[in-house]
Amino acid sequence: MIGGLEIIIGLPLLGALVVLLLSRRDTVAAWVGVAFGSATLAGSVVPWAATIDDGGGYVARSDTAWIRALDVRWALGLDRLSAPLVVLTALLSWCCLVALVRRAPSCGARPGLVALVLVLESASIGTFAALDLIVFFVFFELVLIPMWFVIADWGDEHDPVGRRRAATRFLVTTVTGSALMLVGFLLLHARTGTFDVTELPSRAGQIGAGTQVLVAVLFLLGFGAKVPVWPLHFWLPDAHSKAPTVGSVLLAGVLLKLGTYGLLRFWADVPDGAVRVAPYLGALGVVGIVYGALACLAQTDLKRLIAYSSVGHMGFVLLAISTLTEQGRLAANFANVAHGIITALLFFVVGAVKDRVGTTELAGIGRALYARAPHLGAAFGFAAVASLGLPGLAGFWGEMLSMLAAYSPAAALSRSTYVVFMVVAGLGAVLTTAYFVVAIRRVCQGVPDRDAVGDVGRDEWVAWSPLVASVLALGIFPVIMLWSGSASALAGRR
Amino acid sequence: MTQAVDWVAIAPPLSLVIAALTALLVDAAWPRVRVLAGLVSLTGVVVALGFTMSGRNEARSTFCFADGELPTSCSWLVDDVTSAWWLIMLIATALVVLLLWTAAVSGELPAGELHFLVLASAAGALAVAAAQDLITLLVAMETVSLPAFALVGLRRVDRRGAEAALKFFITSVVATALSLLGISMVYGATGSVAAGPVAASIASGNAVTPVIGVGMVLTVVALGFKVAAVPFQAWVPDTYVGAPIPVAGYLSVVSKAAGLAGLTIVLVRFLATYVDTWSTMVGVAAALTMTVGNLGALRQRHIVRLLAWSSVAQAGYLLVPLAAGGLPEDVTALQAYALMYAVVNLTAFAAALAVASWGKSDLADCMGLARSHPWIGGSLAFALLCLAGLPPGVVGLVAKVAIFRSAVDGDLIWLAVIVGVNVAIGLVYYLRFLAVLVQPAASDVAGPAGVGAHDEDDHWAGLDRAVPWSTEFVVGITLAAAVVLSVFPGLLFSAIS
Amino acid sequence: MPLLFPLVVSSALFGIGVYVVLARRHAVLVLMGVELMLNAVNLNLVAFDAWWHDTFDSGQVLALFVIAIAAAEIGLGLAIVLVVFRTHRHVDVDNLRELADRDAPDPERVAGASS
Amino acid sequence: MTLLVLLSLLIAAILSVAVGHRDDRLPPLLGVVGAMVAWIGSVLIGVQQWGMGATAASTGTGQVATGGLPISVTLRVDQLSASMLVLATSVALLVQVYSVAYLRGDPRYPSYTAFVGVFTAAMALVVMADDLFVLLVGWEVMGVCSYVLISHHWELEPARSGAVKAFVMTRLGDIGLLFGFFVLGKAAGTYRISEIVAAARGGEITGHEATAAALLVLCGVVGKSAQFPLHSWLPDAMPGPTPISALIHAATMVAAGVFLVARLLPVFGLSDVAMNLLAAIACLTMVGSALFALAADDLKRVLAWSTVSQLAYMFAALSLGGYAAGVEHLLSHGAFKALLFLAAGSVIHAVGTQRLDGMGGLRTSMPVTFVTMTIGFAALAGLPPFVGFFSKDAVLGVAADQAANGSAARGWLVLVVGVLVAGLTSAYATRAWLMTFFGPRRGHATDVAPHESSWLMLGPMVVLAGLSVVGGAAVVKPGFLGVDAEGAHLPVVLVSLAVALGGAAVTVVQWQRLRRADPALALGRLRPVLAREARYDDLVGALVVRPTGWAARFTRLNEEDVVETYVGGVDSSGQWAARLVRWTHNGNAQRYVTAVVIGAVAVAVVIGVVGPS
Amino acid sequence: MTTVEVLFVLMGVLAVGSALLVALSTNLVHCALWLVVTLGALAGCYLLLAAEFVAWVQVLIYMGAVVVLLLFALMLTRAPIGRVPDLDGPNRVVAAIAGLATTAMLVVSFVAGFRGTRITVGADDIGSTHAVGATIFGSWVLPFELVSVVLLAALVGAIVLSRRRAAEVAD
Repeated sequence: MIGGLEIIIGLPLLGALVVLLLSRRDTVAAWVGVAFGSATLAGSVVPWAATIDDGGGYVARSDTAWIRALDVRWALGLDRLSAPLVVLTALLSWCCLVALVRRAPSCGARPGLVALVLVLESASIGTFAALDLIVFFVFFELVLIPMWFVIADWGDEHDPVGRRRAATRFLVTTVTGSALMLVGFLLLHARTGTFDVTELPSRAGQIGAGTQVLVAVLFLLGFGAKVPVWPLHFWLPDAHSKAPTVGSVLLAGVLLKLGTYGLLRFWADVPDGAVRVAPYLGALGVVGIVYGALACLAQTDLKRLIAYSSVGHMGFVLLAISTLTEQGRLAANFANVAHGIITALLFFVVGAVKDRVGTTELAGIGRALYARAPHLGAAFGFAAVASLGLPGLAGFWGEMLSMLAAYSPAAALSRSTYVVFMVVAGLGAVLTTAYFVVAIRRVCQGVPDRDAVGDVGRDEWVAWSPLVASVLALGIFPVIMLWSGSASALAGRR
Repeated sequence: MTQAVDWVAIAPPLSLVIAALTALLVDAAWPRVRVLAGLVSLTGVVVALGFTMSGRNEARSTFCFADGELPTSCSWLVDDVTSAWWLIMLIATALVVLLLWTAAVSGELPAGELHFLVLASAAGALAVAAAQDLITLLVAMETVSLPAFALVGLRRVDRRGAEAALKFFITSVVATALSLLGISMVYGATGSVAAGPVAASIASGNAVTPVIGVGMVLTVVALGFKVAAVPFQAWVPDTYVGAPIPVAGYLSVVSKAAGLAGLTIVLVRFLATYVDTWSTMVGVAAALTMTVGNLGALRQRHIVRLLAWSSVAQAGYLLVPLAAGGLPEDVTALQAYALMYAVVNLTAFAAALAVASWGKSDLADCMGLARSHPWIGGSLAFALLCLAGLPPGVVGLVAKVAIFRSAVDGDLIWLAVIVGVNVAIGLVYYLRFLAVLVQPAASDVAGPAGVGAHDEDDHWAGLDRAVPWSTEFVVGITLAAAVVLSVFPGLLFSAIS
Repeated sequence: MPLLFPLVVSSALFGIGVYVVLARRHAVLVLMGVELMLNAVNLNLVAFDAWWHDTFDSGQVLALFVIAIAAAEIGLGLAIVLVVFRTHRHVDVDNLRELADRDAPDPERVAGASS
Repeated sequence: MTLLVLLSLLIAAILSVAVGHRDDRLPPLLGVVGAMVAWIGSVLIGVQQWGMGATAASTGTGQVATGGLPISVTLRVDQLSASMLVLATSVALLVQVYSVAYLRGDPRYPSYTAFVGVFTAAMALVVMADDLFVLLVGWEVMGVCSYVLISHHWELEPARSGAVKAFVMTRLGDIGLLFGFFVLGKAAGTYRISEIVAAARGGEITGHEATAAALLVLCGVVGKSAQFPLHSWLPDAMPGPTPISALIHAATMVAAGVFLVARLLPVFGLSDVAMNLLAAIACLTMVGSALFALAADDLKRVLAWSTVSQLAYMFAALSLGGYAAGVEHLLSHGAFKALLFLAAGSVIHAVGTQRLDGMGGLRTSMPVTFVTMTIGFAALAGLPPFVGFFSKDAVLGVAADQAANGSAARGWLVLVVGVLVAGLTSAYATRAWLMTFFGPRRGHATDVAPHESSWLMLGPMVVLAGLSVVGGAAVVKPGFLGVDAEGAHLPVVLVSLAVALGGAAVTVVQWQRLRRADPALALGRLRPVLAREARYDDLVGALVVRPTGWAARFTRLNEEDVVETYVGGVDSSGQWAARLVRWTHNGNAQRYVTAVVIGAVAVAVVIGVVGPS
Repeated sequence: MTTVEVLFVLMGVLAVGSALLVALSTNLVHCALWLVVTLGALAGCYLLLAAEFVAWVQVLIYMGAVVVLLLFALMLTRAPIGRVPDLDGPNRVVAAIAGLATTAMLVVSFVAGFRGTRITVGADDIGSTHAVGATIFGSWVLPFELVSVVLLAALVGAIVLSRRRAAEVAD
């Protein structure tokens, strides 16, 4: 059975194959990639629109037996939780593909990278669309190898050993986590007898409290390694700073979301366990917010700075998830999308800076980007301001709603604890402001101390403008994701 | 009271034995037509495979002995589990025969004896999977081992082959001796060597303790040795490196499968009552095996040695379903994993053979292999991914899922977690290998794309003798199988059940 | 006769066999050690057979098979020893180290070097 | 109409950025036209609200789901917002016109005028919002616009650091504001301001909740309106272009804080704690900033501190429930402070420095500036008949009322401090006036003789001066803003006027005594302390900024050393374990056999001892 | 103690004693000869346990064939006839511990399991050639056939390993 989602998942894969076949013809391959990316993006909007029309259930479902012996079904479908993330994935992949058309990667051949981006896109969409735990797991793992190649073979051209180490570290950490996650999935299956995502929440009653806690912890560790939750973040800065631009974009914009999406989706299956573990997740999230902000404040490398800022932003998402309320779920989902777009834009801009000056070290970039490349500086300023959560831009709603959710967490959770979390998160937001304005001051402002560099090219504008537009659109019209039905749809999960 | 023989039940091993003898005789009769022996043995394997497939779905037992007082017990039982093992073993044997093809045809190795030994050993492996009493089991194990000793040492002029054969031989016979001691103790404690009576004796509490416990442990030594479980793994790297590569592949798959089949029989059919005890024992062994295997592989540079250590680690994973209690679902998981492992591991060994045919053995020699020889290098890369259990090697992933599921369903969460950590450790070296395979040559980094390809050809120039067609064929069909199974992992399970 | 008599003898023989296998360097001596171990097993089997009055004579039959297998092992083993002697000019078991796992790996070389 | 105001400004801003680079003349034109349209719209709204007696009108029905209470995207215009709107757009229009001359030839004009437009629109959004979060959007957009505009001259270090300081400090307060909104929403069951106010009036919000909400909102207000303890960013924001200072100080940004308290006064009214705190903050800020103004040696800084001080008056009035007085003073202050800044800009434009010791004797060379600024200073000092006199009087009147009957302590505090600061105000106003326009030309400033500015700059000043003169009549008009203004309290008026005159007189005397040198020298050893603003920045630096820096450096070290060490440790321990495994496989077959035997025996012993029995 | 028991103890002591000499002798050929003694003593034990057929097979195959093979092997590997000082590897201590541990474990478990158990020998003709032959071909056909495969494989293996091929001869 070939449903709409199979097409959306299959198109990029097919594209990857075609690109590889065309690999002798560099530019053609890149254009073919864009074509497939565009088709996928267009296709991804359809189910998203359908989720809005639909009553809140799953759309574009397909369900066939896949591995009978393991009770695994090839089940796909999207709901209001996953559909926006699919669109996000398609959008960011499209931007990456467009960005590759005119600018070849600094090392490694272009067609390979284009193909890998397409594979990553396909796998990520598959992860979001999977309605069977094992199918989810397969797609979840499918993301890894392409990303490993992206970092290890197309990464920082000055440091082949370091980029491979960073890639392997990323992979090993995530795989360890995903193995734990798999154990959690299998425990769920052992107790409920199904891998069906749509069925599981209603069967939570069949799981004993102790198992629920265990599963919740396993999910916390498993997805936490991916998100990454605070003490498990050690792989992130390296991976980002060694990855090529498109790698960073997809890593931050899509891959991290797999973790938060997983927590959002699957903690609902073990409500009693989640209640026990949630305060710890909230605490880790809040620690991540402050820790990430502090790490950024003293950071001297722009890419690492953005990487650490992701730790902080993901902290907000985690805080929202840990409230276990519909409000929190909505907030987390919004923050997911917003962070994806904004951080992607930041990485694109920093990548552009790196293309021009050859480094992301603050000292190497020099000052006064506003003077040396006004549009580039302005783009960085815009992305930074969006990232620090300015109301009217996308980042605000996620952060605000997260804190709002923390203000009234689920009844079973200690409200005073969460109010403390909220306050600390708020202080973290102030620190976030601080490090971004300090970074702007350091990079964009000041007296030009070296030559002007090429400003943003037309191709770059083409790649970035959807992101800028999305940041504005989501900021000014948050109803795109926060319409009155979106909350009730998420409520349907439980 | 002569035993009735059900010829259908013993047809597959029998056809192997007949093919083995025929190959020997044919080669003796027409020594110049070396290809004959290979054809004969391949035919034998295919016939055996045919018998196996046609005999599925119905359990047959034969060589039964009844004595009125005791319940009837049989030495030979062919059920679904046995058929599945046979399937795995026969497929692997066919692949090994193909891998040995060129060596036999070129006269590098004596064709008739070579095929005779392989098939004799494989017949033993089949017998292990069907054996229902300890005597048959032990003799069958020896049928697997003895020809294997000879196979390992077959390259007689090779110092390393001789050394490997001696090491393999000594460790193996000591393990066999320990196993025999264990069998004697089980016999002493229960008064029987057949599955039914032994199990009944243990279940009724009549078995003499602690003799039965010690006997149980010692009995599985030879099986653990075949599986390469810690602490019986030490021979593996040395032997694999010294043996002809197809033989190493044989040892890592067929011989290991025989060990697992025997282990399953001993634990499930004989010692079911002690499941709590041996499940912990096997669980600890599994954890140690995969850890030691992965650590051993972590810093390897020699291709075959790396594969050897990796096969030790894989043995650890393979033990997990047994640790989970060896229930029918667990055995299914075990066999699914074993089938996957058989296919992709032989891909890897076939690729190693191809590389070795260029006179290379070091990881560094494989630099850029996936680019210069996409067929071999790509297959090897895919096989490594399957072994690592990462998509696109979905079949490996699904097999690992089955393993994990066994552990979780058997309430061995700790073991599942250890497996998870080990999968991650394993990644490190699989990926290192993978990275070497796909690494562009230095010139490719510097120059524009497309120019590098020529330089790589130079890189391999002079050593680029054609890979034997049989090796390429094996690579091809195993890769195809792995890819198909990756898309339809359900086939993996339907193949064995 | 107490069953323990043969069992203790076999235990002692097995232990001695173990010692011989582990301590003796000469491959042929190692094979002798293996023979000792197998014979110890046989004694066990025969003793248990006598004790159980086994209708199927499992113990004795197995003992016979063990003897046969031992002969086969010795035959093949000696052939291997001869091959080793032919290639190494000695048969000291603990002195066969060519296959030892000792090549010092250098990950950098694997990862970074061009050929 | 409400949308017209917002959209005209935003569209002008977008166009300015988009096409402004094509032609130098476009951005100024766009800025002025946008502001003009917005102003016309505002005036129409104002006419509807005041003149035609229209009731408050809401527009917009959009809702944003939050999973809890929805956010309503609703605008609502009442008399207060209409007044604020007119004030904001008027000042913005004047500033846009003024900037045409002031920033002529500036390459960053497009973005400058765009941000001024967005800034104004954000303020308009704040005053028109009927939902807390919509208000917050405007509130924070203002913050970022002020950040950008303050750092307009980003090649200058003070501009950069002033902008950072302004943004971070206000944002710190804003977090409190955000939490305050959470509390309010939860307490009232809605985020709509009109409904919250109704709920507060109807007693549906408990005192407890009101206190929490009010205190948290106060954080934001204190940050935005530069009250103690978040007051120090405003003077440091002075490196921004002077028209921006006018905009920030007169009609937007800092006014938003006062506006918000006025809006939510019913909520504040439920909490004595909040009101007391507000009064205390106001009084402390009032005195402190007046003193700092007295000693500051930078003209714009004097004006900045005067803003802080005047805002404190407004808060003082609000803390006594004096809604009308507070708003009146806000409006009148808007007029004269805009005037003062624009005039100061004119001066600075002429002499090329902001420092008082670079000015002097300018009354002859810049007559129009001199006259208008004199009016401004007079209004600031609260001298009749200028607008400042009336509004300040209203504030003191409320205080006197409350002192007489009502919250006596709070009333007396505000009254005494207010009167005292009236004297200080007139003293520093006089000082600045004298130092700018009288005496000899000081310093080493430009060789070029100062000259009067262009009429593009003078025009707005004249308009504002006119307003400052006649505005008094408007603000005391009964029924203004729908509240009955109180009649003047003659004794209070007389006393405060006397004190003000006294302050001015003392200053003049000192000026003469010191031979036309800085009268602040008379403060003696107090002067350096005040000039350094009581070392508040050093205190904040020691208590907040530096510890944060340490924490950040510590975090980074932790990442680079500790975390890296542990991760690397896992790495290398794996490598060592691998070495160990390899070492045990040394090729000695007997060792392998030993492992087999000992392993088997050991397991057998274990099983034999503990095993199946 | 019956005569049988006394004889068995003697045989056992002989077997163990000569086995010890196999383990400790420094002369390779002596080792082989002591092994013969051990095997012979064991054959005696089998007889005493009424395993007649096993005993004769032991004598024929072990003492007759295996030991001869071993001696041939010693000659072919040009083993020194006299004393060899370094016949034991450095592993001796560990080996001794392992051997003792094995014995101890076995003895302990046997004693714990079979203390006081007695064998009654000679009541039936269990160990006779006829009886054993009947059971082998009645009940154990399958392993018997498998053993034939093993033996054949060993034979072929031994031949293929030992045969010198033309190429090697040419070397």
